[in-house]
Amino acid sequence: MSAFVAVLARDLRLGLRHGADLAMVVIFFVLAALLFPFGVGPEANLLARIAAGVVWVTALLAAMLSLDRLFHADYEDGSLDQLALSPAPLAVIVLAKATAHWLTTGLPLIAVAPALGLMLRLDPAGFAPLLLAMLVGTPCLSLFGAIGAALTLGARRGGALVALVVLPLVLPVLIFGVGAVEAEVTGLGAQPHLLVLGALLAAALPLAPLAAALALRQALESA
Amino acid sequence: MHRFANPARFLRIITAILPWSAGASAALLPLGLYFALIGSPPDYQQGDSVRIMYVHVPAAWMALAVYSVMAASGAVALVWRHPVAELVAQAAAPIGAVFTAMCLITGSLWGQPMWGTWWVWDARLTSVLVLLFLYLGYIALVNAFDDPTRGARAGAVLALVGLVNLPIIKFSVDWWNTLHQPASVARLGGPSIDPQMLLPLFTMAGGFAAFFVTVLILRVRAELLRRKLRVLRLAQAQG
Amino acid sequence: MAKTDLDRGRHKLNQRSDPRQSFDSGSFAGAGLACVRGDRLLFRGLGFVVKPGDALVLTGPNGSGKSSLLRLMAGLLAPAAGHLTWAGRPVEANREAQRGRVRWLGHLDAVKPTLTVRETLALHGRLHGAGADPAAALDDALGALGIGALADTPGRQLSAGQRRRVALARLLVAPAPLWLLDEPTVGLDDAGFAAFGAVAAAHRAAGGAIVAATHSDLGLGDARRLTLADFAPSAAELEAAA
Amino acid sequence: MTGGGFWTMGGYAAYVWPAYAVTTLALIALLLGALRGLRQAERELATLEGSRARRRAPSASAAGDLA
Repeated sequence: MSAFVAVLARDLRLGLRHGADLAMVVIFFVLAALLFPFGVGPEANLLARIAAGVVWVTALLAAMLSLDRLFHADYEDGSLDQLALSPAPLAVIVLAKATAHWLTTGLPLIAVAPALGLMLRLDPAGFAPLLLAMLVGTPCLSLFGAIGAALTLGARRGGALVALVVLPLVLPVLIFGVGAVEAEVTGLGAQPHLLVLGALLAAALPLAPLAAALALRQALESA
Repeated sequence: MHRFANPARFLRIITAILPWSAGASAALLPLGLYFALIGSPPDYQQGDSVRIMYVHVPAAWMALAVYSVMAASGAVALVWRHPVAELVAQAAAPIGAVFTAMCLITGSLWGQPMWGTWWVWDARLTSVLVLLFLYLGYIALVNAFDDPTRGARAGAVLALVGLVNLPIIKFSVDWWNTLHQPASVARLGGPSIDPQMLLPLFTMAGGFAAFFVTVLILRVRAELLRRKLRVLRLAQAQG
Repeated sequence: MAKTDLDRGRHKLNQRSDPRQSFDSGSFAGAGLACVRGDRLLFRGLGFVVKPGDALVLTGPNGSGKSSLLRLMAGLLAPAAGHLTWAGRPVEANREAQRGRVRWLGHLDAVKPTLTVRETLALHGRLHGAGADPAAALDDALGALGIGALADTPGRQLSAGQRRRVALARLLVAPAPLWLLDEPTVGLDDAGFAAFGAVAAAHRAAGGAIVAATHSDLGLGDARRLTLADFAPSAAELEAAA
Repeated sequence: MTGGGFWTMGGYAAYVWPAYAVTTLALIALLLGALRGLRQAERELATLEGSRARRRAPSASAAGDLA
């Protein structure tokens, strides 16, 4: 437990001291989402229909963009060796780092999502389910992202490779995240979708750190 | 071949299987083609276009089966650290990707006359499309490292994660599809498969499976030789 | 300045190395070890024993597997054959306990540009459960390496030698019986070298053991040597393995 | 066979034949690719072992020593 807190605190501190990196992810998110009105036209009905999807897809891409940071710097400067040699299980350390990743990228994305919803003319009924779904869904992105980031450590083409490996795996998050908003707007209720997202998170919370820890050990073996 | 695993026995086994699998594919594939194109009647609704099913459906089966083989080999590789298992997964992936692409292309060729469009976001086509990306991600990952053993081991983890995720992806795509079902599209399949259709279907599937085993053995043998080459070259450089 | 820091640190270290602080550890041994990197067999049939108070220096040409052997001892790399034991028991039996007994100094310093020296070392202390007074242990460690004045300096402002001293200070923040050091004195000036000699001697006096890979003399006095070239496979063996 | 016979595939020739062509070509490409990879590896191995045999031949005693 103390190892979890120690690593979490350190990664948060590191994240905040590299504030420009964090801002970049959020700016990318906003910019990418606001390209859509230029791409499909500013017609309110059309934008309202695609708003939830646009927010989710761009959030997904922004999260992929930030995954590079998750283990790479620690791998390059030898910190990962030190972390892997601490008595705490590596999966706990992975969980701490994924949590820090979510707090420094997932949470800021959720914070600006309502503004994007407004600009994309999202139905007022859709805001609450969008935020709830992101609150449950974006941690899944950080967790699956941790697996992808660990697997691609030391690879020749890191960035695009992480996205290629992780995006197919997080498709369910996208489907149920958008589904929650659509269901609420059409009067069906977002609850079933949110429950599925919750189940996904509940499964990923213990399993993804184990898989990522396995991948990290492999990366350290060939370091 | 290192990590003190001796591939000799494995090599003996696959060399013994090879003539049988090659013979089975040489017999079953032409027979399947005959049943599919000549020996079976056209469907009363779909006419002769139903013949596309005899390659489309077995290709879909193979797409899934090969991924399961990959994930199983990945599990063996991780649990027993057996390098031959990594190698099997690595050799199977491109074959699986080809079957998956084959399934998508033939599906599209079937969809045009049946649905009037080349692509439908139908649940089955869509999940096969995602499967293709799982294959492509795996292949890209395995080939992204300078050290080939690192790539193979990373691939083993990814194949396993993908296998656990596959039912969830399938489930979510099905759910998504029921929400977005385009009303104009006529549904295919269902319980209307005539027993006369099963013969070409199963013959072709058997032929595909035998063919997969044959190509897999050839590829595994080539990969074993390549590893031996690398070790010999290193030995020469050191000696 | 550095001199007084050094003296103060030494003094503290001597205080700390009373019998209460000494390690009642068993010996660390390996037998029949083999290591494969990529497709390459680096060494095989390698054995060693490190008793409390021992220093073992790994020597050998570049690429002979010194760093790999250290990583293998640390548990970062699994041996292709053979096994490691601690006090006669295989280390795989309890990996977490083994990680608690080992302090690692790789060829990378693991110093973050934006974290201060104190923050860097404090994390290490918390991960390894530093003793009753972590702050004092940290100050002692900094003093012992003569970098007490740099405690609140961020990593990016440190010179290569100063970063190395921080990495060495990590060994002292949370004491453990076995030090695994990869080229520990690279980049150190004379004062740094002397500081390393002092902390290494204190560690051994307290019953700790050191295994170090190096090309240069570490000033470890009566250290035993392990020459990796002795365990390199012959060309014929490599070919047979293919 | 309905109506137009074998080659016209009852009017679906434009879909059925490409489907089978794609399948056949893909299978052939897989087989040829695998065979070519195997041949190439075998050839390189043969070259390597040939060059080693030539290097060893003059010093038979050394070879015996290693064996």
